[in-house]
Amino acid sequence: MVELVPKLLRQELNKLAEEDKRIDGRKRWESREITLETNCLYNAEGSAKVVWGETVIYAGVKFEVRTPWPDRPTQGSLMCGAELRPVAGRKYEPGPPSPESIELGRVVDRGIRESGCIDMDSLCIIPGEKVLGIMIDIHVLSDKGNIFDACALGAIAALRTAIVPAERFDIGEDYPLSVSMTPTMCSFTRVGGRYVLDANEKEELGGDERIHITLGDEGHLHSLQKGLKGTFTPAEFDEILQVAQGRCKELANLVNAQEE
Amino acid sequence: MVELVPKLLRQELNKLAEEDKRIDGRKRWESREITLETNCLYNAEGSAKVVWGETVIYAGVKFEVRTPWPDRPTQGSLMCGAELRPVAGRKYEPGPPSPESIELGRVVDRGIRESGCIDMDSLCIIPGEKVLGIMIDIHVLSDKGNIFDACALGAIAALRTAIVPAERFDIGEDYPLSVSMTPTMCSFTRVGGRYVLDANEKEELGGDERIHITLGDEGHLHSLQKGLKGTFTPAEFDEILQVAQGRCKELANLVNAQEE
Amino acid sequence: MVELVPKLLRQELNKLAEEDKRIDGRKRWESREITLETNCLYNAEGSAKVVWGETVIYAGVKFEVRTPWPDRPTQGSLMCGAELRPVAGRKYEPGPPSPESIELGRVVDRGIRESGCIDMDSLCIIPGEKVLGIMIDIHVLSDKGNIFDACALGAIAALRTAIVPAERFDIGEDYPLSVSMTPTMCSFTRVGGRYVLDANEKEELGGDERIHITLGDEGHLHSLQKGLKGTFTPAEFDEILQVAQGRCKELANLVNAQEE
Amino acid sequence: MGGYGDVKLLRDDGLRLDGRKIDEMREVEIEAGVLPAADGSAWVKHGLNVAVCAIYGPMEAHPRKIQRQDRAVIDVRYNMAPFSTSDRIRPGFNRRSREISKVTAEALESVVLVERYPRSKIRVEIEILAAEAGTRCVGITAAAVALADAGIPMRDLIVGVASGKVEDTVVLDLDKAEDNYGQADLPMGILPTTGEIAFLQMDGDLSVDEYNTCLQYNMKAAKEIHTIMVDALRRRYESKNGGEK
Amino acid sequence: MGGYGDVKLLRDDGLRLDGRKIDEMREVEIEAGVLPAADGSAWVKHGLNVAVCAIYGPMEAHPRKIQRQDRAVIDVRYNMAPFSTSDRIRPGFNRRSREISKVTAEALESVVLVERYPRSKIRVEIEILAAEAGTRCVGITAAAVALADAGIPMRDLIVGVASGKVEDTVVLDLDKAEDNYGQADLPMGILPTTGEIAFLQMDGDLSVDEYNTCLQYNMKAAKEIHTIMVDALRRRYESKNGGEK
Amino acid sequence: MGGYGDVKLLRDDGLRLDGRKIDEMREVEIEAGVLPAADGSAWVKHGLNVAVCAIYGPMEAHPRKIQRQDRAVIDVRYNMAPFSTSDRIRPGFNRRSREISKVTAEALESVVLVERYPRSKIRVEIEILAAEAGTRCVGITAAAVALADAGIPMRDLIVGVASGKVEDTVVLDLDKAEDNYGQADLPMGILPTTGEIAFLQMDGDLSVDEYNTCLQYNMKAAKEIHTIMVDALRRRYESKNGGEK
Repeated sequence: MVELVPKLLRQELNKLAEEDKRIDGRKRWESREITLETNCLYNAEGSAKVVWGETVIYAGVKFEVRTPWPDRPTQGSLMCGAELRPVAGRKYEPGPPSPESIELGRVVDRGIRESGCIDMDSLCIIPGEKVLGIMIDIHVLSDKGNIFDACALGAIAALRTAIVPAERFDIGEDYPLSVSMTPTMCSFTRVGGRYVLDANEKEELGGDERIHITLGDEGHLHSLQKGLKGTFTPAEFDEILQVAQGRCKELANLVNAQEE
Repeated sequence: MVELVPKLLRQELNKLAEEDKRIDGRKRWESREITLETNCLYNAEGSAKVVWGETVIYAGVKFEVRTPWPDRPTQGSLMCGAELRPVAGRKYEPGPPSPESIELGRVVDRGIRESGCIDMDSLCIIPGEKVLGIMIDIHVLSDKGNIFDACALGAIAALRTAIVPAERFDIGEDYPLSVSMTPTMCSFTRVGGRYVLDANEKEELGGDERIHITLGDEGHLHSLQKGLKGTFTPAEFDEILQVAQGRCKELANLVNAQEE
Repeated sequence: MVELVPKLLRQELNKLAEEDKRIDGRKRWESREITLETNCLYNAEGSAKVVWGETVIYAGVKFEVRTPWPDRPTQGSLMCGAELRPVAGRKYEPGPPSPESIELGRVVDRGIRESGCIDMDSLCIIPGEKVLGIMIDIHVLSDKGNIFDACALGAIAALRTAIVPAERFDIGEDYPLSVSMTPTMCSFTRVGGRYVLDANEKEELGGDERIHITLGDEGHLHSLQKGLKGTFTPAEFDEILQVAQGRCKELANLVNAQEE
Repeated sequence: MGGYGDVKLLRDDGLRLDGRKIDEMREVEIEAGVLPAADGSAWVKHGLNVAVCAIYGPMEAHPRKIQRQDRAVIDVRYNMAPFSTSDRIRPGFNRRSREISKVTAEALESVVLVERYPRSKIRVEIEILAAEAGTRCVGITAAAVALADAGIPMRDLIVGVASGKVEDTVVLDLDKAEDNYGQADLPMGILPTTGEIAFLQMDGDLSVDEYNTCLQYNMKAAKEIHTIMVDALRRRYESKNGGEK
Repeated sequence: MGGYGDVKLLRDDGLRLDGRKIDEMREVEIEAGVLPAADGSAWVKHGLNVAVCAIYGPMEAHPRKIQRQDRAVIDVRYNMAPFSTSDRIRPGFNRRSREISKVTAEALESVVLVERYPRSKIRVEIEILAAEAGTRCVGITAAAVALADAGIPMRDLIVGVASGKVEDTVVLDLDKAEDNYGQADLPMGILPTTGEIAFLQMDGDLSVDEYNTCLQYNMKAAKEIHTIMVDALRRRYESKNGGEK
Repeated sequence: MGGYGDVKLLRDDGLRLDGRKIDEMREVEIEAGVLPAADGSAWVKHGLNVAVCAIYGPMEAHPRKIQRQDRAVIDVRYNMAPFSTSDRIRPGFNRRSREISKVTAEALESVVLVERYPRSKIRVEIEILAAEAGTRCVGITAAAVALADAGIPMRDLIVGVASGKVEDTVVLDLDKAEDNYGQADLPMGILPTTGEIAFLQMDGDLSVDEYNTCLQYNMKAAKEIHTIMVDALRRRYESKNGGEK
């Protein structure tokens, strides 16, 4: 039953693609509207709410003081996790973290971590004894497509506006966390045979594989991930990588505007 | 199939209620017979067996020596848990703790904890280093109705007769745990439209919501809980609270008689 | 459906048994061919691959440095676990460890542990502070019958060829683990009414209870276990115990030959 | 209740540390229809607490064994986001959240006309995004508004409210400090039209008289919050039918 | 087996620390029908061990995939109460209890006439309330009595018994110290009428001769306990049919 | 990527620490049909990595809810044996292995003709027995050979390969030290016949130019490994049909 809908939807998407159209009227490389709000939650040391089309996510940053790993006595840590709880949509079920939520969290995590935007040595309080641990938790509240990009945006925005609660930890005065870069993610989904930017939930349902690209300030690649059934050619990748270069800059500007 | 029985049972209970009768012949505020035995298990530092009508439960107290929480360096701890394992009745299934068993344990726990009958500071051995932890575990072996009151009775009886195994912990001679009050629980179930005391398993099956009231020595309220589908009015609550005042005193006397 | 096969198989096995034959042509006390290879895996400090007929298992030994138990300050520890993961056969399913895999691991563990072949005091590094922990993990890759004997063989072979990675732990130079005995296991399954040695997967499917016997160098019993539905008489046990005495010596010789 | 320590919670002028009167509640803001993926939803800010609730259903109840022949089951998940508390909490359910989910579901079953949807399930997802004492009550309020937004018939709304005791004085709507250092807490789920009680918990120490004062404060607060709930639903209705969507 | 240390377990007079002879078992008390909610039940005190067993069924086996077309499955849970041991144990199953549950179920399947109840399940709930060495055997004894109390047909009872070795001497029915510091333990489940063995485990170090002595002691003990089991079942039968219930 | 520390990974002569050239891969050995219990299987040694893969199916997909009306589902478990790494890892899945299992399954679904087996399931069990960097790629190679050994129709094989960056130099097929201290890793699953990409992950820091060099190295390696895969399958076919089995 459930599977009949995608079949019809797939036909419709194929037909639209032939005319280079999308189901909600957008252009192939056009994104939905994005509203970003930071510093919106009591108790979180950094927080962001992203409304991306009809997709809604929250990200929150918490800190902890912990003992460093013996082989890295001066390094703090960063951890990013995402929850796809049943609140996010009809298809989500309670239970242990799904492969989907694990992938989401790990892809966002890698994009931030590998950009090097957090200097792990700057999180040292007393070498070998105390370092800061940063934990970014992402909560998807309404999944209407492209949660990856929304979550990555919320995570970096919450991080860039986070205040280290030094007083609470008895290590001096509160201060803003130092974040040296604004890595952002740009995802593409194959719909009607060709890639489009920022697929909505219908395009995801009737589409194929997707590619997630995270780029840093210099346009360097920090994380790639292909998801779902399907293959792509090197030439296809070249095309979307170029689109991503422009789009990631715009997203970074959106984040950086929050800090002023 | 299973649900036809409650429907017929419910009709019967309604009819009986019109004549102010109960299915086992008891009066509205009459309890079943209770047998309480303490100190009945090797290895438990305090133990109680409660036979409450045909309901059978055991409670056991164990102590441990542990490190206090940093923000409460002189305070020990108390923890009370209940298990509703498959032994207790045909309807109970193996698996992780059910919401029912969690509720049971937590309601009993709150009644004891909030009465203040254990002075947490009296559990200190060395401030900031060692305190006693008290663990009360309740095991329901035969559920024939009103396990809440039976478990609360067993828990406080096991606690009031517990011996701190100080020798085993190398902290002096064994001594009886100091417990300054005897909080007891009294539960009411709506059956045939009106509340009755100490429902048996048929009244629970064909009844509605229930209210659990834990009272301390002064008749003060220490824990309240409404369970199951249904609502009540403030006037109804006033009536059962008054019944509970008398009944809880009787239960406390039963416990206190064990210590002589 | 699944259960029809065993019924026919059982009839066939019964008929063969009447003529003192086995389904694959072996004699009653004849084992399948065994290939044992040790030291075959990078990263494992001891390893063994056993091909026992068409049954394939790997065993790997790892060491850790840990704090001893307070009541045994000079003693190290040994732990042996087995995994029956879905790779092992069509009937195995993912999920938490099954009772079968727990039994397998514990029976192999007891045979090695109770033989006393590891002197726990020899694992002490600094009394009360640091001892070695030995962990043997067994991985069943292809179950075509009698995994118990194959796993026990692999475990003791991996152990007897293990090298303590002392340099990695900063406690001197690497050295071979000292193992003073070669306990081996010999299992019997009731097939067609009488016990046979080393049942294959068809004999297990159409057979009844089995008995696992672990013997040490002196022919002493170190572990016994009866599994599955069925009973046996003391006289039956006497007979298989005598067969086991001879067979276990052969298996021990196979292991000991690896070390040269 | 914490109930220990010498923390002063009432000022010399009789007001509370945050300036409220003893029978004054924290500010409450409500918005309905905030989550497009859900069949109904609500956002409630109560003091510094933030709760969001999504409704899915009525839908077929499965696994089969949870089905009821004569009614819908209400499947509530009360969950605190990891960043909602001062110390981060590990994702996933704990004993506290399971108990709250259970009694909240039972309270909602008392007002939803569950017999209209035999064999079905209504999912109620309560997410606490920021916690400042009293989150179970905020969650109940959010759930009632979200159920109404989803068009699910109820015989009344439910309002989550709490009173308690600090420094031997009964006060309405404990905040974080009052919750940590107070002597009792009495959360209730009240049907604003009939005054019936569908949700009741309490811990601490209350005399019968003190209980009655708490009850009276809770009833008063329920009426105030009810007005805000109705207003949110009216705004949502107007926005839907005003062509915005 | 612990098997280490210099703990003396036999006295100079040849008796054991608690005064028993080497082939003497601890005192055993049995009562049938102690749990009204169950279809059959038993309480066994063996030394200071206390085990209780409840039987539910035969009932429909579900989930479907555990069903057997030609027989009942026996679903055993052996569980130690948190307060049953010197150090409290966390509630829930561990590897030890899962293994014991498995081999106990297999032993009981060997005597219950399972083919009489195709597609059904018999639940056997063994709860150890106090543990003083030998609980798996006490559990088996309790299960056999409880099954009989439930009226489930069996071709024989099973008796749980154990012998072992301490200070190089074979002794019957190890107590706690003997279990902690002894050299071997051989628990068995014996069919008292036929002398067949349905349950067998062993660990430690036993020569073939020592094994045979253990076997002989176990057979003797099985007969003694069997008498007590039968007596408990007779009392239960008389009480049921004497009109008390 | 670790990416920190001053570990030297390239020698003065331009070769790598283990003597390989920058575009040279580690030695690869493959054997098909190594696990008799499975419907298809393969053993791959790649450097010091050892991976084994077993295929079961196509079989009926259950539980029912995972069934697809129009195709088979590919159920992959990528698992590291506890002894496969320098520090023992606890048995059972972790977040890393779950993610790899997911994306590996999706890659294999891209080549298996899944629409030939509606409502069915193909189980792919990848077990890493020894890990020396690059295990996800070795697992993909093993899975492709094992699927072919099981006779499951595919539109192409997949080859798992990786390139990366160390000391600002792009190198093919990172070994353990290069993985620990390098700057980027780009694992891919490549269809050797068409050059399509079915598996893609990357972390670290790569410019667009560096990405393109990595891609070129990966394509070259895929061809080399493909030859070894085909050879293993040919040997297996000959041994099966040469009467050995």
